[in-house]
Amino acid sequence: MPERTLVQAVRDALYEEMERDDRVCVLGQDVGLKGGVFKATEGLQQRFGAERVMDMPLAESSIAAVAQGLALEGFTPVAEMQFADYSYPAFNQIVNEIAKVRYRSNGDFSCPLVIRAPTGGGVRGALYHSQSPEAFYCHVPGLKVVLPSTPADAKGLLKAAIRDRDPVIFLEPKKLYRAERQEVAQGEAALLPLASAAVVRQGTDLTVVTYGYMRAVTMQAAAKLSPDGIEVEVIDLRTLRPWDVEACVRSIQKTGRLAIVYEANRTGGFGAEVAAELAERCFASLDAPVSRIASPDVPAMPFSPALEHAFMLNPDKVADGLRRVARY
Amino acid sequence: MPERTLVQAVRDALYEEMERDDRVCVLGQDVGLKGGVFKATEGLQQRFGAERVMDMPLAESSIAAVAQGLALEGFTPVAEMQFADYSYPAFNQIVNEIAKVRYRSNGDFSCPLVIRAPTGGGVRGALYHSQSPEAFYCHVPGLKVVLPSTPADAKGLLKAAIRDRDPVIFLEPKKLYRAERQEVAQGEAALLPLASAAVVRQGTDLTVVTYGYMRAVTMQAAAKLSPDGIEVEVIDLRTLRPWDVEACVRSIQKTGRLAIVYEANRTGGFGAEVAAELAERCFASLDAPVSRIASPDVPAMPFSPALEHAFMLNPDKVADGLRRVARY
Amino acid sequence: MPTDAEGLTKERVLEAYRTVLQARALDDRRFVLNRAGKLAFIISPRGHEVAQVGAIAALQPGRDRFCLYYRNFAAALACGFTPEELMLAAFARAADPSSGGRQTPGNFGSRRRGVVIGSSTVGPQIPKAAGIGLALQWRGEGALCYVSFGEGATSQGDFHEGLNFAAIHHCPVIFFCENNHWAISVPQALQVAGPGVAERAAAYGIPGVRVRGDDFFAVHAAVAEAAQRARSGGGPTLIEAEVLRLQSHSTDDDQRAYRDPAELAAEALQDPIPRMRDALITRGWLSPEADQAMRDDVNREVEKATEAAEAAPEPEPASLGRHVYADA
Amino acid sequence: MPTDAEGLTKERVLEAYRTVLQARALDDRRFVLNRAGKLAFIISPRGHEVAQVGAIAALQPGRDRFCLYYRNFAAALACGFTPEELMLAAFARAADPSSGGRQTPGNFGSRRRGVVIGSSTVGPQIPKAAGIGLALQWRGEGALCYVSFGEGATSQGDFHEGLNFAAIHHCPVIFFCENNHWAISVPQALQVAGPGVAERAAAYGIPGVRVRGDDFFAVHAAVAEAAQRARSGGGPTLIEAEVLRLQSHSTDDDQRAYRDPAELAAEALQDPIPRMRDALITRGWLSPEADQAMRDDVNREVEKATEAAEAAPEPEPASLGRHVYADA
Ligand SMILES: Cc1ncc(C[n+]2csc(CCOP(=O)(O)OP(=O)(O)O)c2C)c(N)n1
Ligand SMILES: Cc1ncc(C[n+]2csc(CCOP(=O)(O)OP(=O)(O)O)c2C)c(N)n1
Ligand SMILES: [Mg+2]
Ligand SMILES: [Mg+2]
Repeated sequence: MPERTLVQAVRDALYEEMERDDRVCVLGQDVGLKGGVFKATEGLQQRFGAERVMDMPLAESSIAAVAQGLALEGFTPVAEMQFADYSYPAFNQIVNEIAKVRYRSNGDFSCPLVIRAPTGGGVRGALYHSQSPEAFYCHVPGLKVVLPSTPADAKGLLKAAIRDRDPVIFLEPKKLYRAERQEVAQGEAALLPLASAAVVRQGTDLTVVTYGYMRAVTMQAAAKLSPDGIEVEVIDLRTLRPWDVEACVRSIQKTGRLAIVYEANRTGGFGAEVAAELAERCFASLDAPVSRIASPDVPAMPFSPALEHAFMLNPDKVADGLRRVARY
Repeated sequence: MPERTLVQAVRDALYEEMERDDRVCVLGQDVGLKGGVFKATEGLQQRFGAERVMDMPLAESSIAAVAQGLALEGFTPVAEMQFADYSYPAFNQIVNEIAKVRYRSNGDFSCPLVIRAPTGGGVRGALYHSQSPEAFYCHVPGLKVVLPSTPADAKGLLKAAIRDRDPVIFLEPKKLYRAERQEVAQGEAALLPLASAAVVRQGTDLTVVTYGYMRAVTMQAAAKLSPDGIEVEVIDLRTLRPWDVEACVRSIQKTGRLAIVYEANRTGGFGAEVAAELAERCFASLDAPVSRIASPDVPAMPFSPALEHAFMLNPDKVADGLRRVARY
Repeated sequence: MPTDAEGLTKERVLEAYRTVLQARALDDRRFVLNRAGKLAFIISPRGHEVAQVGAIAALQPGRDRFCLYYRNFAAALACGFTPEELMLAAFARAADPSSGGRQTPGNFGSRRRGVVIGSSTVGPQIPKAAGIGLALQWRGEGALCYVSFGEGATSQGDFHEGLNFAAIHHCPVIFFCENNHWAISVPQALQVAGPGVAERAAAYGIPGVRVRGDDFFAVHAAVAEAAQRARSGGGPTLIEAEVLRLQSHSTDDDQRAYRDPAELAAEALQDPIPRMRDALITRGWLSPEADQAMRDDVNREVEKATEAAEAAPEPEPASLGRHVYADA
Repeated sequence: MPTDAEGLTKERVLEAYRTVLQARALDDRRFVLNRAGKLAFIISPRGHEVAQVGAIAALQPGRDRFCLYYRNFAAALACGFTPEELMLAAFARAADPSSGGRQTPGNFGSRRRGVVIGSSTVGPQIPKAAGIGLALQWRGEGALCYVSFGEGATSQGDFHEGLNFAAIHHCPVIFFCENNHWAISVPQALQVAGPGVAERAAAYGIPGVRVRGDDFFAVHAAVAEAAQRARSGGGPTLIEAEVLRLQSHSTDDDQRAYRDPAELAAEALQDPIPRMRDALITRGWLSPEADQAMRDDVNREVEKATEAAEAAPEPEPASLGRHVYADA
């Protein structure tokens, strides 16, 4: 199996799905010859032409709307928002239109499409290239939301998202685009089901539910706790809507403790949903309060490295938080 | 004191603040001669003229943007979105621009304004005149979010929002616009501070945190439980961001049980934040899991009365949910 | 396959006239039902009927796509909706083909007829139609997408984004603006800067046409010409049909509160239906007797439609949660 | 108070030329620092400098308002920012007057200079400027708001909404489009339907002017005329300055990947700075020696600015949470 970075895996998924099904098409700003600002669509236009890989005007609402129109006609568009922070001009199209097509037509129409966007911080992108807006989309019935953290997951889940019969918001942690290489399967073997979490570290003392870039941070934090005799079980949700509640419940029944680690602003973040749901479901199993470890309620990470560092979670901060839960 | 409905109280607050301070102005679709589709701005244009009460083009992004421009120049605009469901075209202006003005300028600029919008369902408004989008705005650092439930609260909090130094999203439950009349104070006596919850029913057995139209529903549900010897304490948050955590903690320390009742879609709703925060803070006091009683994860309430009824919480559904918490 | 260039036969014109009469009869009936407390909410096409039917008569329901807006009751009939179907929507019955009673009446959708389900939101259908147009262009079968909206909708950013995209890619789209000079209470002067809607086409390098909306033949000719252009790869056209809103915006509105009584009185005399009737009589295609017979026939049809719709079952409450996502 | 009609004195033109040189020298230095690994990310104004300075020179910093965009380094200098201040931003230092190191350099803001803090988001400043224009109109002191953006930004709905609003209300706004024919990798043909940006003004009934952006005097004259119109109640103007992007979009981009090498080579010979210098020499306002002296002086200034900025302190990590809301 070839070794791939996360962004290469995204590109491979697009390539394979476009080869497999000629209804699949890609549209977005700079997705053509340039291959996207992160190279996620590199070479696709050369291979599939300027129609199936279409450079769009600088207008996110119309990117979402055109994708919607294509989906309504039986194509399977994969639209790129250049940064998740820039998906907001398309918010009305996504929330009022795309998400509600099936429901409002009582099932007569559907709108299967994928909207991809790089998400999160840590790359000195400052306030407008670092946001983690998944909570907005996770609150919208009719949407699915995926946020992978490894090359293999990104590929398998993007392929599944493209084949899904409903609209999927597919958020890619830009900090991880080139962070690691991994062997990634090809073709059908790469497929992964949506809505299935992965237990990525076994542990007995504390469950951590996390996703995206925070998976790697949590894994490092967990390694720091091991010498203290604290064994952390880490669950990577991978799909946020719908999310794999059962996998989390099983783990908590074993560990009796839960922390949620997420990169978005703490208040109203998706971690609140996870915490609320699992605290209710696992009340009898919990030996300590469910703790959320998240970014501060500051618009996003500033450009200054000093401030970016102050904003972002890192293995030390997470380890401190986890230790508190373990020792409660 | 004059008796006022909630929508009259909103109008009075606008009138008084415009009289008090000639920088206060109103803008939105149909806010002029028509006085707004719910009559919240009735008579204002006749009194203050077509500049200070400006009918805007049908373009929510520009409504938010123009309000922002006015605020940056020292005016205090109160912009109306005709329905909260129609605030999404302005989402980028609100989230990326308005909310972040102060932060991104390191305090050199600020953007004090109010965006008012009728919210929630129960008036046969169907999918696009019934949504409860408060969770979106509650997740945004830099915004404040207010959601009153009585005429006096609406007036007092709207006056405070207009005087606040930061941008405030002010959501008005349209189901309550004419639901009751209440004596409402005038002038300075009407003012209420933001971020302060109200304990609107004393109880010993169970705390309910709620807001908006669900306050009335919860009060009726509480009355149903009283004969069974279950005394519910009801807290109306009134301001959702920042919210009054301490008032809730005090109550839970007394009752040992907590339910959150909210009208929005359950998953990712603001109730998740309340549940997560209070479950963590009150872990040692809680005798039962924190329960969320919310609307189903369906886009919004359909037009059909049968489906609207199936969607919406009512005193019976809430009472059932509360009974389960009380009896846990 | 019939082409638009074929021209109008007497039969097709009389059929169109009958559709206009149907729309009016349905409207009259809906107002009666509204006053009787049986229908909650009405948006009337009164004054727009001739323009709507004239436009659709130049197109090919079943082959083309139609993105309609909430005032398009006459257009919907012209697309093949039956009076009974529209009454099923008015009563929010399960058999409403557009949404099974989920949306307010006026959000038309029927996959088999090519009528693309809309929402109540003003504007988003415009760039969506551009996307549909792109898909039709790709398919290369000469079909086109027709999208209609009021002049208020032209203020939305989505109007601009839709026209820009469609013009860049020469999408086969007809942008049909029904300019009744009012958006609820906001007059054109406060809505549309510049000379008018048709003139905006030049900004995108596409043809813009203004036509009297009460002249069936003129509307038909303009749309037929645009259709021929679209089908033959000539790209989109923007048509502005000048019409009158002979009713208040909706039953929630009373335009006497903001409009000049003399103007209202003058407009009431300019109903387009008598004008169309007179034109047909002048051509010798219709006699007063045949007109009356047709009206009687239409009235009976509407009566039967009303009875059938009123007697039809409501949606099952248990169906509330269906079609949020694809069935498993 | 000076008016624009006063015309250009030799002194003012030489000052403007010096500003152009400053911008270029700063840019050169930033690229050196970037290659040395000291600066993370650069957006270059190269090719736009003369247009930017020509425009601002026709206006009144301190009296007028300026909504700039990320490529406006020369414009910012013309508004009164010093090279040291811009270097403080480049190094993300605490003393960066725009944002204290919070935003990427290129988001200029300074309340006392009337430079309104922007964001990295493309487009939202356009309707915001309309709102600022409205406020200035209300104040009635003859000030205006200048807003700049690339041709890519004209695709956003916000462009349309801003021009429509400003035109309806005759707001004193100058919409200044720096058309370099590329938005990252998307060429004008895929971005701007129709003949060009200037022609879009007619859609709003306002003047639209196209001007060569390498002709200082032409740009100045166009902006001065627009300013006079704005100050005297004549409403907004849309100006399209044709410029070249002599660098890749940013240091994250390499335009050789998507642009024709011959075209790039040809453009490299059309640097507007030599053209301005030659024009000044032709007028007898500048000698080659004076030019060299000025360049040496500017280089020394930039060197000192760089040293001072590099040595300046970073923001305090503890300041991360400040200015999300007003200080208590
Ligand atoms: C985005 C959005 N904003 C506001 C509304 C409320 N609204 C419904 S219809 C309407 C006026 C539309 O006027 P116009 O486009 O001219 O169409 P007309 O009703 O005159 O046919 C408004 C403001 C809405 N439905 N959607
Ligand atoms: C809303 C939004 N979408 C996308 C981007 C990413 N982006 C930054 S600059 C740019 C191109 C802008 O081109 P143009 O407006 O022509 O200005 P230029 O850079 O050529 O001066 C893009 C796509 C953004 N910043 N904001
Ligand atoms: Mg209208
Ligand atoms: Mg450009």
